Amino acid sequence: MATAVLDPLSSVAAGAAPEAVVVRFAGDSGDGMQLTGGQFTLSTALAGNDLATFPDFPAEIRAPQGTLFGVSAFQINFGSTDITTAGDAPDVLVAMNPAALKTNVKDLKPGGLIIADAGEFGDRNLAKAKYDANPLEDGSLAKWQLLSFDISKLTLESVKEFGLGNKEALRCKNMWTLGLALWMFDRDRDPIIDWLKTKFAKAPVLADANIAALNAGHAYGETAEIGGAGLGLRQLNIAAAPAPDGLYRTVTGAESISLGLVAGTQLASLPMFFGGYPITPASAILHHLSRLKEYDVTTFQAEDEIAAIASAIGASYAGSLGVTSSSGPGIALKGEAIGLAIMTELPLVIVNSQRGGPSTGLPTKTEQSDLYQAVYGRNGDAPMPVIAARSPADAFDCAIEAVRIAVQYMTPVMLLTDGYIANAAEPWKVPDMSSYAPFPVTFMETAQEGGFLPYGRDEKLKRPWVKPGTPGLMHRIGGIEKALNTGHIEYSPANHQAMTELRRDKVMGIADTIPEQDVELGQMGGKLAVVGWGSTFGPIYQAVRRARAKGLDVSHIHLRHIWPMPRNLGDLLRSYGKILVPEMNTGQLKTVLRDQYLVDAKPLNKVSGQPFRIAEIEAAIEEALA
Amino acid sequence: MATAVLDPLSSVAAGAAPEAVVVRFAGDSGDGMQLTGGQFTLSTALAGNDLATFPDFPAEIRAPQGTLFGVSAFQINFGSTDITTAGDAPDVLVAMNPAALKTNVKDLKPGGLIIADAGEFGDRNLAKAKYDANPLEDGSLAKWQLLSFDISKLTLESVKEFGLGNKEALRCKNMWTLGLALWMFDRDRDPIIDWLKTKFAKAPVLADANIAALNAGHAYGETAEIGGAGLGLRQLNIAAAPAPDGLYRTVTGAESISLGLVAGTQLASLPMFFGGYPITPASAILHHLSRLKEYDVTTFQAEDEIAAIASAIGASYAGSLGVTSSSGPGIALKGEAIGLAIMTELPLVIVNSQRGGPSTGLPTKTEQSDLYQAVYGRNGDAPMPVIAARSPADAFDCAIEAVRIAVQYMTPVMLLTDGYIANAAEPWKVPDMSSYAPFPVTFMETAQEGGFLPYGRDEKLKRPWVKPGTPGLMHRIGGIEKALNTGHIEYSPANHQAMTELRRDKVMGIADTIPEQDVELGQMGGKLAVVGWGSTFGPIYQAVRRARAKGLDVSHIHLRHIWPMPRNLGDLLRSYGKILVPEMNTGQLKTVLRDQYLVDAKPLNKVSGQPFRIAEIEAAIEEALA
Amino acid sequence: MNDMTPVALTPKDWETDQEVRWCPGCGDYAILKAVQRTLPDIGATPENTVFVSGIGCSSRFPYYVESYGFHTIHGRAPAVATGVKLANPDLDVWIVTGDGDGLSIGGNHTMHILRRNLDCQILLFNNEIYGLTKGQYSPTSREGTKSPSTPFGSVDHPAKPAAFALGSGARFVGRGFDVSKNLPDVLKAAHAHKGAAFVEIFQNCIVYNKDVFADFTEKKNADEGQLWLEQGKPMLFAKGAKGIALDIEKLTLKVVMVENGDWQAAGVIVHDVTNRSVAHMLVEMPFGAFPMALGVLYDDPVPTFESAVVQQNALAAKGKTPDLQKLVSQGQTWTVKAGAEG
Amino acid sequence: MNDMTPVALTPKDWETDQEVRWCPGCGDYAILKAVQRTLPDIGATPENTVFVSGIGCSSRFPYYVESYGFHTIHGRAPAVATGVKLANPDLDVWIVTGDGDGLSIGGNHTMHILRRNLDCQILLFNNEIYGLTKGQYSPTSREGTKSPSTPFGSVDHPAKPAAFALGSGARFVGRGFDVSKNLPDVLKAAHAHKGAAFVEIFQNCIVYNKDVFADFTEKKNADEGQLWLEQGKPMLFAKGAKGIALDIEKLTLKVVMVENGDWQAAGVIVHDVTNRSVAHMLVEMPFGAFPMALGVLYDDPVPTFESAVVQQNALAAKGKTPDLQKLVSQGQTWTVKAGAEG
Ligand SMILES: Cc1ncc(C[n+]2csc(CCOP(=O)(O)OP(=O)(O)O)c2C)c(N)n1
Ligand SMILES: Cc1ncc(C[n+]2csc(CCOP(=O)(O)OP(=O)(O)O)c2C)c(N)n1
Ligand code: SF4
Ligand code: SF4
Ligand SMILES: [Mg+2]
Ligand SMILES: [Mg+2]
Repeated sequence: MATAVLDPLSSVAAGAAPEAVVVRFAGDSGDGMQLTGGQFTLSTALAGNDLATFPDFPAEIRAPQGTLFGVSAFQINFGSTDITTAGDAPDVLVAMNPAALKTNVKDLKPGGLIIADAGEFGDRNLAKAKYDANPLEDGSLAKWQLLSFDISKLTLESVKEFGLGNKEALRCKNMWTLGLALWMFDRDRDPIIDWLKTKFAKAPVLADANIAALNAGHAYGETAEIGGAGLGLRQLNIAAAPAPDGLYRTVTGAESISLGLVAGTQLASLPMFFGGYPITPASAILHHLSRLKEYDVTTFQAEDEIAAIASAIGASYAGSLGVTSSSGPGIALKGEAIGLAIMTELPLVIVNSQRGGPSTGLPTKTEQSDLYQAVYGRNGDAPMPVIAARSPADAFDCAIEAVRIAVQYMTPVMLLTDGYIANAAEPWKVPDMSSYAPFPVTFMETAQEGGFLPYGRDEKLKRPWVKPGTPGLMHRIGGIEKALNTGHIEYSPANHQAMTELRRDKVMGIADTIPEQDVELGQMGGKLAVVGWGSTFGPIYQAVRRARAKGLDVSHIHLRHIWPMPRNLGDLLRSYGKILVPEMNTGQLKTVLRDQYLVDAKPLNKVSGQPFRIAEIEAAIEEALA
Repeated sequence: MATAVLDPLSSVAAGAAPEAVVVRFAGDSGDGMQLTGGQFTLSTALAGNDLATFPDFPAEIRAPQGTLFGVSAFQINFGSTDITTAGDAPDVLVAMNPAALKTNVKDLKPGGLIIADAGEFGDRNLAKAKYDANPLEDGSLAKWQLLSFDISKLTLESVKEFGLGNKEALRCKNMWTLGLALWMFDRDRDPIIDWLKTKFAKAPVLADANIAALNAGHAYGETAEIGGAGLGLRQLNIAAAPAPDGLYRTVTGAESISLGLVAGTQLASLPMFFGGYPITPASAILHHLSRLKEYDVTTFQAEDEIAAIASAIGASYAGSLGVTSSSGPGIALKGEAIGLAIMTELPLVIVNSQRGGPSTGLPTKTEQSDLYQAVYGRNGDAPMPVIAARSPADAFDCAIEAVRIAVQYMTPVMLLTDGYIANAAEPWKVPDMSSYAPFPVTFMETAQEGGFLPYGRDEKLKRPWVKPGTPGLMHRIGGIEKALNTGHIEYSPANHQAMTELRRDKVMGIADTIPEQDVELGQMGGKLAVVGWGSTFGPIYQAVRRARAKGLDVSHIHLRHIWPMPRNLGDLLRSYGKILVPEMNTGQLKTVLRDQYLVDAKPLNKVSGQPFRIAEIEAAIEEALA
Repeated sequence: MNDMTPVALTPKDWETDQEVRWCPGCGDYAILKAVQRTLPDIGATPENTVFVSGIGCSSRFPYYVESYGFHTIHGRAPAVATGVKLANPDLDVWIVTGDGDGLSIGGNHTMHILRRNLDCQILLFNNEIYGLTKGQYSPTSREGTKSPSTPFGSVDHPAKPAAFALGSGARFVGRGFDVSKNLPDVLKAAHAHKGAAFVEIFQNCIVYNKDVFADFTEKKNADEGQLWLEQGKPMLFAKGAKGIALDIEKLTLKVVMVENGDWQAAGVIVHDVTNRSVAHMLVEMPFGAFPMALGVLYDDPVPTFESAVVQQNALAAKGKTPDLQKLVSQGQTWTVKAGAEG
Repeated sequence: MNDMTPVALTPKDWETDQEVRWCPGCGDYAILKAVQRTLPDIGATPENTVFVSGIGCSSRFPYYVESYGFHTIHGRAPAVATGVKLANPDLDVWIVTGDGDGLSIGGNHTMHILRRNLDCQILLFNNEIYGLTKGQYSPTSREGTKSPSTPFGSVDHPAKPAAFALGSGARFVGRGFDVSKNLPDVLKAAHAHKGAAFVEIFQNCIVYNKDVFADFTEKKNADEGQLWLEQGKPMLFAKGAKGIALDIEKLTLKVVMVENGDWQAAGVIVHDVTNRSVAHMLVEMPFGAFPMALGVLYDDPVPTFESAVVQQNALAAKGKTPDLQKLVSQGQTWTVKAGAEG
């Protein structure tokens, strides 16, 4: 009988097609939930579903086992339609221990399905999770569907034959669980088996054990063993999402930015010099690039963020494209050196993977609160272009665009991403690189006629890029105000006025080579525009889509270019009755829009270290139009 | 016949009362022009004139003698009426060498008086100043009145008897010139003679020589020797300016800020810890405070700006008031640490003596281009109060206000001043310190009932200040997000949301304890408001005064509180038809006003490293009202 | 309000209510225990003790010690500590830092606090890796260290913390390791030293740099691998079978065999903690050819920074009475009297 | 385009059209001349030479040398230079810094460039003062230095640049002074050394710290005050009447009298530029009791940072052909074909 059947989708509004499912794997940092999630993501992608993920792990490296702050979770939203967020509330929660259940169950949709490893619900773990009674038994989970059994024990049995130590054997738990999940959604195990074989190439027995656990979990689902209580679990097949033909892969923001930087420098036919200093969540870019030396990439782990950017500036001076990357606190330290790059007009790309602030803040949580710092955070009148990536896939093109602007205008450029984009994975249609127009850099090798002017200008107001080593063009640059054209030290009032305006005009002129602002959903003009930037793209897009489905007059505008802004943005914004700006900060883009266009942009702010929920934005839209 | 008489005021519009005179002393960095100007300022003040000065010296310590970039100038505007700027164009230019003439004469009013030391106009100096012919002889100065004679020779004669070396003897030139200037404006020599005696107490012969030169210069004016050509020089007596009774002194911004910081900490009954690192033009504050140890002031020259602010934060944690000071590039380096002070909610005063930027920029020139950095320049949502001094005298009260806010709200505060205020001197009515209400700090010594909460709040949302050394209240703080009340490390979404809002609300709440915004000239409502901040006060005030004298409907509003802004500012601004915002930057306060109040504030920008001229603002007012 | 008196204190009194958040098996636990064992013995009081740290796994330390504590920002602990100590010289200041925090981003502050000789204890947990950021190589990592940021192995020459400290002007240099039973003694000596006491503590990061110090920390390697230095005692190791002597020709140190305890004959050096030249040689002894020098390598106090500051402040203030009204009235002044102006 | 060949070059060719903006009489002029005299001799070419500096009077240096030059920001020259050299290892990189720029705000970068051993020459102009900011005391100022920021005299112990360099891992340490005729030789040795060559140049700031080095720089003090070290030569000074020997008891250096030239008898040490222990003792010799050690104190090359980086990059890239399309297509992929979905 229906009610007796556990249904991962019983939580979906009755009658609604099973368009998408949200599953969250939660366990101890030691349980390998990120791995489980990653592999489940892969199989989901291979199954042709569209998807979005949200890894959420603790700040501690390996918090003590069983503690509440040690819980690591991985959420995936996948379906047969276009997916742009990791989903609001999960339909299914896999809880590997009491702490994981405690910290995650409140998010589960009413009626949602809980799969719990009863084997981990002993007194010690219950205590660590601050449970007085065992929630699996005291009925406190009544509003959800509960499926609990001893995964630990089942795993141990499944790997007995390999004679692993108890600790090692239990490490296979996550594969057992993955096996069950694969069965639930009718997935192919082969790719994961292949992956396990390569991962454990050096220790075949571990490969075999993990594969055995994976198969056992899968078999457990199949051979309706589940629930001696006579319950069954409905297997689900989510149809593949319609997607244009082509080759696909999954990509995280950290990967795509690294790839985009490589592509950009190759398109500019420049070597890349990357000066970095580790910091969460920016480190991954340093890690990725350090493996790509065959693409003329040199990575340098400096002694601090100041040395990182300073070395990148030195490399740009010497004819490479200097790139540096950090997050909030590290970017703050780079402020003075950014000013030097602005004054010396050297190309430079600064990637900021934003995290929760202020100060050390919440290193592993996401936020968009460094926009002020990017646009305004320097001494003096120091204009610098700023662009922001909206998603892991989008970050690839943004990185290329950042490189283009840096070299075509001889200016530092800040590329904003955030912890969510950096870690989240999404399917990515592999781009056809031949479709990208190269923009090779030409270094000046002979003086302009009339004599060499290091601070002479082209039509873009760009000064020449001269490589040390070029005979006859020796010159000196520095952070003191420069004379027009000659670039010599110059303190005169008129010159400072002129140079300040030149620096401003050069950067504002970038608007000539960026596309006009388009409208994601809806059209120019109307009652309400929801204007976003960065990783809020997903929730805004879905919220506007749903609101429009309900017949509401609302459009979605999403900015890539934060500074300078597209030429048409002012007119576009003024064409709407109201403007709503959702941001994961206290209202920073809002300030720029109000200043630039004197439009009454209203903020919608979330600063919890978590991405917006679609519903939160939907509600704000309805309120604005009420 | 009148035209034959050299008249320092012939440049003043005919018939205009000699309300004020502008004199500029210009010479080689080695000529001691700043000393001359300083002493002339003193005698002017003693004569009861109101005055304002503008020292303008080269970035080089001692540029080679005779070079154009080595010219040092000191301008003073004094008169019988209220003076608030150093004056636009000088009436009198004293030029000690060709380079000084070359770089300054173009500013001189048509018909203005040039006094030149012919003795320095030899070929070498003319060449260094890039003169092909001697301007004193080729008639190129025809549009001005020229008085040139061999000051060098006259000086040497006047000090012959003391048997100084030629080089030393010539060093008395500036005193000879000062003597002449004192005669021109009918001034008493005694105070300067006293000053020379103390200055050269250790070398009486130098004192005597300088005094002799001073007297000789004075005598030279008196005994109409001037101009064998039969010209005379009219002596002038500028009436004392009406000023309230009381004790007066001259003060520079660097002095008054130092005094204000001492007064503030004394009013708070706290010791002061000043952590600084030398940088132009901020160093003077470190220098002043390092002499005031009896006021419970400890000064620490750190290894860099980061260590300077970090040590100040440590001192505040330990129960002193931490203060740090720098200018643009150094403030940029402090960004990360400012975030720590915001997160740990410790009191701290950060003084920024702004200079020309970006980067190293123009270290000895003034600018207001760090407002963005002050209000927005940090990672994360990091609100911090910002206040700005308008003049050397005003800086005293601003410093006290900064201390008050820091300790009453447990927050870092940024106090903005600039190179002009720091170096300029103005008469200051010595304040009656008994008229300042003390605001003694009470440290928490016993836990709140219900248990100790390091992050508990009072009605101002301030957390308690607990000194290490207090038994029973041991606690740990840091830069990671804090849990409400307990202050423990806390990463939860709801807590971060709450704390971010709390930090914002606490800072915005400061508006409750600051005065409403008043109108300097004019009234609420009208056609045009000129809104300024900082050292533009003088020129704006004079420009608005003149415009109103012409019957124009314009008012002057000058902000001390940049963040948060006074509660009534929005309504006040909306009461005017137009808003003009003159700034020595590309429009930074303008951004804050447009964002906060959605008013169409129009920028008037000057970024030449020089203060506004009254006429420049006057013209903008007329244009706005045309 | 629990005002405790030294006598009453036990290691337990120095534990906080905070859950310790290091990886199970991390060497930091042992160091924490050693410190909590040391504090009662030196008669420290929680209210007058301040632990200041930067950022890193090691820098989480202050949260776990029941005293005042400040977990500051990356690399800046010495600067913050300098402000704390100058503001209140009575406080007993401990700095906890790591090889990244104290030698990479914070190297300059480490140098200057040592040069100025601020009275404090500086505990540098050297695990030769960036733990908190998940395992990138650090300035002390050995050449060839494979890490996420150096997948093909690091190429830079490692820094030597103790040598750097001496070069910076340190007047106390000590060494120990996480699980060593002698660590508390080194900490006590550091605390007894008036001035900046630099202690390098080798610490095992079992997750990202497991057992890099096993060659001398493990029981089986202790005899050959550890040279424990004691004032006035010959530099012997390997149960006295070997010692450190001076090679007069090369003017460097060498290992000598000691025949039946006659170390004088072998020319073994007697450890003098005040000999700076020998200290330089000890901190540069390449491990392998030599044992690891541990204990108090150098200890030769000079006047401290905060005492000099306090003294100068007092001297300068002597005889002057603070008077705000007088202060603001200084300089050349003049008076305006009613009717004075025309 | 004037492409010049080494032979043709003279000091004059290394002068720029910029007016030199130091105070008349500043020691920087002499150093500039010494460098401009040295460059032709070592066969440097303007186009392949880069001078990188921080901020300070000394850091104005690049504007006056006809080569590529970068006047960066305060303290960061070594970091900028590292990027320059890694981007183009063929460039001949000179860093010019001051005691404030290189040891106060920039101490950490100085340490790390020395540790990594980037091939470059580091000229630290030590005038024991902050010149450009008008005379505040610096980390190398002697105790008791009265300056605008220390009106009652500085209280901190001065840093020793050469000792700091050695502690940081320097493989070349040289010393000279502005007006010394030997300065070019020291610069040549520094340039000949493959790796980071640290040269401390005592410089007279006649405006804010006049003649602080006169005790050994002035003619009349040269004999007693200057110990010029030469490889393989005994450490003699005072016209050979005195020498430096080792005090075997104290294991420290001592000054000995040399009777009629028999320095062996007096036990005078023969200078071995590769002896690190002796180098440590030389940089710590207190001036007064000892002469000032000048010349090449230590020179013992090891592989350089940029060469190791270049080598690793090449090795890692070996056999791999860059292929953007392949790169973006990596990882586990899948193909969507028309009609594939239901
Ligand atoms: C300004 C800044 N830069 C970088 C980081 C990231 N970060 C935190 S700890 C750390 C290094 C930690 O290494 P170490 O000091 O050796 O401590 P360990 O974790 O090894 O104990 C880094 C790079 C940061 N928090 N702040
Ligand atoms: C970030 C920053 N802080 C401070 C300064 C001010 N400043 C310029 S040079 C200098 C010190 C110069 O001393 P030193 O390096 O010894 O050079 P010198 O002038 O003595 O040759 C300082 C503090 C600056 N320009 N930038
Ligand atoms: S990462 Fe290493 S240093 Fe950090 S807690 Fe874990 S084991 Fe300890
Ligand atoms: S201030 Fe000193 S160092 Fe600077 S230029 Fe003048 S003399 Fe030279
Ligand atoms: Mg470490
Ligand atoms: Mg100096």
